[in-house]
Amino acid sequence: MRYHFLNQDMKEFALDVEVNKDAFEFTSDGEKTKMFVKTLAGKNYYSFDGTSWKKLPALGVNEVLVSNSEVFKVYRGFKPSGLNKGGAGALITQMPGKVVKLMKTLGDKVSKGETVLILEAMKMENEIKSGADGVIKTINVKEGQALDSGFLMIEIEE
Amino acid sequence: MRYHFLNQDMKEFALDVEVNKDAFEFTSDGEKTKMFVKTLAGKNYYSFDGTSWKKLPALGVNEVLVSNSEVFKVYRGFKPSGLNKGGAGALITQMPGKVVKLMKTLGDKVSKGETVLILEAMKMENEIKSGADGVIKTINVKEGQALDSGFLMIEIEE
Amino acid sequence: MKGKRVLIINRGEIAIRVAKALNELGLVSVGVWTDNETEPPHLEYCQEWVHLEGSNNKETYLDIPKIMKIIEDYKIDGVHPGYGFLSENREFSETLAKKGITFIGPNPTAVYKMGAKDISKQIAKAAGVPVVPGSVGEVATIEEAIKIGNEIGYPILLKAVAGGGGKGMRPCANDAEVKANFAAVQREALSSFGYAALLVEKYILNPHHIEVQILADKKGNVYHVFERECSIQRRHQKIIEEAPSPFIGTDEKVRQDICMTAVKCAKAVDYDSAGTVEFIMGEDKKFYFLEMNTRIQVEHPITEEITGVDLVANMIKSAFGEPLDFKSQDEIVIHGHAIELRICAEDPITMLPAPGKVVGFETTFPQGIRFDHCIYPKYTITPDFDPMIGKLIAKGFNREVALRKVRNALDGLVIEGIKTNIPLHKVILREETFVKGEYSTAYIGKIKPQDKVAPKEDMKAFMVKVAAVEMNGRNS
Amino acid sequence: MKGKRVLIINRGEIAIRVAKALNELGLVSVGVWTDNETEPPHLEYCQEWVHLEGSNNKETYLDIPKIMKIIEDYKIDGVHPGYGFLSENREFSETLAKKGITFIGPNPTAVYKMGAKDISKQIAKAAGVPVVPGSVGEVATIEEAIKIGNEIGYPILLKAVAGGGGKGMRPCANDAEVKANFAAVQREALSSFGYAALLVEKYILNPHHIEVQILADKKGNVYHVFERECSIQRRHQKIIEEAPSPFIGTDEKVRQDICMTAVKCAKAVDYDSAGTVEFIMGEDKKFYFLEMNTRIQVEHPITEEITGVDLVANMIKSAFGEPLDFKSQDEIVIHGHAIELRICAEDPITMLPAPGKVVGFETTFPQGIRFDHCIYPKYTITPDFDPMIGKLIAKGFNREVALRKVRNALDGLVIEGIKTNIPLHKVILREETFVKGEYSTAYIGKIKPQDKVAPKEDMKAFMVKVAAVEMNGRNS
Repeated sequence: MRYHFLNQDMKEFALDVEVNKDAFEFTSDGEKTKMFVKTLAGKNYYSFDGTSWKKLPALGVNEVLVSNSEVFKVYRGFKPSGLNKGGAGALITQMPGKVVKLMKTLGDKVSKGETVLILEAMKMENEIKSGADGVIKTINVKEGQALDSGFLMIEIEE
Repeated sequence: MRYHFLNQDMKEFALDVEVNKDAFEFTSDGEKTKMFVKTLAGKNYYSFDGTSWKKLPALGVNEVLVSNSEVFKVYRGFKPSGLNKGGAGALITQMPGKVVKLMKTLGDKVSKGETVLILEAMKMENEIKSGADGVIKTINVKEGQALDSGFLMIEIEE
Repeated sequence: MKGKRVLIINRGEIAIRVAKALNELGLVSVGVWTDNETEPPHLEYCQEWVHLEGSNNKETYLDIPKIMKIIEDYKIDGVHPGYGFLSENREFSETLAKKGITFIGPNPTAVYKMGAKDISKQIAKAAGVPVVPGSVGEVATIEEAIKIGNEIGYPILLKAVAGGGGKGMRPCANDAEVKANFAAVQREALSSFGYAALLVEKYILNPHHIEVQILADKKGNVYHVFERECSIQRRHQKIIEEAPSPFIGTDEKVRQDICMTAVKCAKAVDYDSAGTVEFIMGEDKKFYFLEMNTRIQVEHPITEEITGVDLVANMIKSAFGEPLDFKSQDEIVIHGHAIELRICAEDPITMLPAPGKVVGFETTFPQGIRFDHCIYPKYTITPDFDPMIGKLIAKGFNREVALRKVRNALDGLVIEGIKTNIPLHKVILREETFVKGEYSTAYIGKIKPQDKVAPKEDMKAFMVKVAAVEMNGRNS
Repeated sequence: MKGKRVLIINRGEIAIRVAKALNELGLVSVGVWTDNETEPPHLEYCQEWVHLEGSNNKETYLDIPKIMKIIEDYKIDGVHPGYGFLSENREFSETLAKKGITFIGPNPTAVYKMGAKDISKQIAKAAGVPVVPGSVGEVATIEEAIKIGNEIGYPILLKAVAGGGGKGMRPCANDAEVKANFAAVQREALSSFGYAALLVEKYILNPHHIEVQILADKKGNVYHVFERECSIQRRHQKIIEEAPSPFIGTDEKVRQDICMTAVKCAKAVDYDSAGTVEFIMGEDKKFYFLEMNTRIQVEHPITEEITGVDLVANMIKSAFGEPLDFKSQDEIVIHGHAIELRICAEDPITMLPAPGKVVGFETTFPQGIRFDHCIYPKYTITPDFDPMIGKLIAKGFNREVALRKVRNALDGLVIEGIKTNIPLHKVILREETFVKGEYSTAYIGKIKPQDKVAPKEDMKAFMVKVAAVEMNGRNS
């Protein structure tokens, strides 16, 4: 099983894992790492040496994985082909938020750097600007709508 | 759905429950009681009036149900026919324990009140005595064996 | 008081804290849910659940007529506002008073007097409480500014009247610097706030934010429950608090002085509930009144931990005219040390809010830890609410023990699926000046612990996350 | 001390408590699992897990050679024995000492001296500590018994030398009663223990079991950490403990006296760890030495709660020669009140052990509750181990607050699938003499709270259980 991780800057890396009953074998950059796993009193534990154990959180399968300050999209077992569709003309949410105001409608001309919509995330308003000169091709949001991270809000045809 | 409860003294009662999405309707002795249920943040709650709510424990289906000092066998949806097989000649565990010593072997004659085996429950030894005069017909345990509550240890043919 | 029905018009961890106290005291805790938070974890502790219709704060937690309707419909006897929302709203407390509903907080006059910044300063001054020295009203010219600078002593701060958030203010160490900066600050004030008027105020170097907990009954008895140091701040918001203050340390004279000054402030407005008097303290340990918060505060647990006083329960008792747990100031003593870390859904480096959905949550704590929170697996932190999702509190026999415990607890706190400031706290708790307790409100800006947070964990951490997902799938 | 590898040769809640302290102090906690408990919850807090082969206590927690083998194989530096098992075993502590392994407990000589009842009494007497007055050795005749009765004052107790558990003992109020009972007690002694010899001892009416916590380092510093009252007992085992003692109350003279007497006892055996000196106290507040327990005790948390002293962490520090958290007796003060309820898997009416499998477990606690336990859904309580599965501890500003909190906490503690003494505790916590704090060790026998426990809950409780099963099935 290969896990693909892709961060907000479209940088990616992969981690291979071979799942066995009592141990996982990871391969990263050609280097192998063995991890022992155990279930005890309804909770899961891991160990890299077979004697030192730590608890694993009950982690639901999720498309997003956070590591300190970086957010990764996770693809389990496959690497989607259209990964890089998010060009300069695609406005994608970087964090969950709510659409406060749409400044443009379908077919409007926009220039690079122009504010296209205002997104509120935790009491702060963020102006979302066009990354390219072009025409609004699709609008997938409406005012007041709450959005998850990684949502394609607007597409601009260059 | 009818629940049958049977305590250690073989006294029984039943509770009917009609399960709906947001409410249960119980019938006991002809009297109806409505209970509202709700799931919130991964936990279950109940309410008899629809405004006052209390948490339900995540209670696994179990054959045994404890109410203060009484232990009930629970039968969900059916009432087994052979419920009263436990006559005076059937030695059934009243609590979990461990067989310390078997005093008799198969075919031995025993008289009412005679100690047949010694059962240890939490550091205390209990002498299990025959409830009837007769002959040991079956022995389902061996020394050192740990037993659950309600286990038929020995049968005596009167 | 028993059996009284109390509406908690708040959410999150504080709603849980209030419900716990109500239940314990034998009152009926009534909680609300809204359309933008239909499964709030605080209902777990509320005996009754009411739907507060609406999908934003204006339509829900801030809508006084709607709340008054619920109060009538559900035969509510009292209201606990928590913190934020309507907790310091004069109109709300007055409306409740008119309807004969008990507001679990101070009387409306105290809310009003302490709510208006200029009035509260005047009251403090009149009561003989020191306030930051400075100009009375606007300062029009350089000469006037220099005159005040010489009167109150340098350094001073030139500050836009309309200012805030660090913009439109510059410190000046002498007459020459006033001359050099005056026009520039005026220009900044004009461009930032559209209003050029300036104030002059004593500039306090490396200041400490120290506040005193007040607890008062309805019979005129006002007690202090000692101080808290809240100098670790980002964007003027606290992220770590301690009690007692390591800066005051063993200086019992200063401690007595600031605590009794706070009592004086509270008495000046006939205060009759739990509240907090905030001070700024300079390196010389001189302190000045900032404001009074007329509500229970986020960081109240550290005071509870070191004094044993249940602030929330006593606040409720006070509101219903019941006697407090103590009869004299002497009964309240400091015992040990407590530290609180605010756990926020935010980027640990930029410290900006980062809402999202919790997909994993585990705690493995040592003895002596209290975690006031509203987190559960699948909990969604929406942009509508405050990013603070929990408070990790450690109590120890002394500061060293508390620090050891909170450090160990932090290592055992796992929240997956969202960015949190846990990595930042881990850096701060091992950083030398913090460990020594030698920090001021300049800490985050000067020491920059955020720069020591690795943007990304090592590969083994990713393996652990992958294993967690795989094992979780296996069990369900 | 950091990095030292410590084997916890115990299980259940105390293994968890010890592991927490080790982790917090930066040591490596090594836990064990056995063949009759393959998934012990204490491993959750242990950093390393070792298999201790065997399926009964004799083959596992009591098998010294097997434990020594593990110590060697796993490069263990120290051992924490918890309570019970090998915690007060002279051979074990001596074997460890010979191998240079740190025993987290007192020196072997102290274990030995306090372990033998007759030796410990002699030591106490020699140190000037009062012991229960009575005969020196066996009493052969009625005349001799009457003589002693008149010397030490009536009432006296005629007691089988080999006695215990309430058998073979009778109180006598005067010479006539001695005459009437002497032969009967001899007969009882002979039939129960096979040995007719008798002792005479002062009979203490309505006695209180009061014990004093000791904490000592390896440099000769011995401190007391105040007293606990443990008079609520069944079958001579404690089920509720309080600190401070409501019977001593505000009598600081008696408190000082009993606490300093305990220090004297501890010093008499060069005590150098955490330990407890147990006393019996009469209605006249005169107290007599009973025994010294040379280990951490079940009820240590209430002392931790009222003093802020982390007993387990300090016990570990002491064992490794580190300084304790304090430097003088004055630093240790009582602050508030704490109550502990032992939650046992037992019938709430007969109070007999009732092992089984936990099928549901939920807690909804107020603020200020500590629950030291090893319970989880599906946890099986086997007949092999102690029926105590948890300790519910409340701390409050005073006794009234602690009582309020523990009562509310108990209502929020749900354990399904096994019998527990929770219903019994609910009765006791609302029973008048307990609420007033006016009880002695005669409480359970005289007041009989067990008689007020309903054998079966009402029909609604059954509906709740049925709903819990149905809803649980729905979610999974």
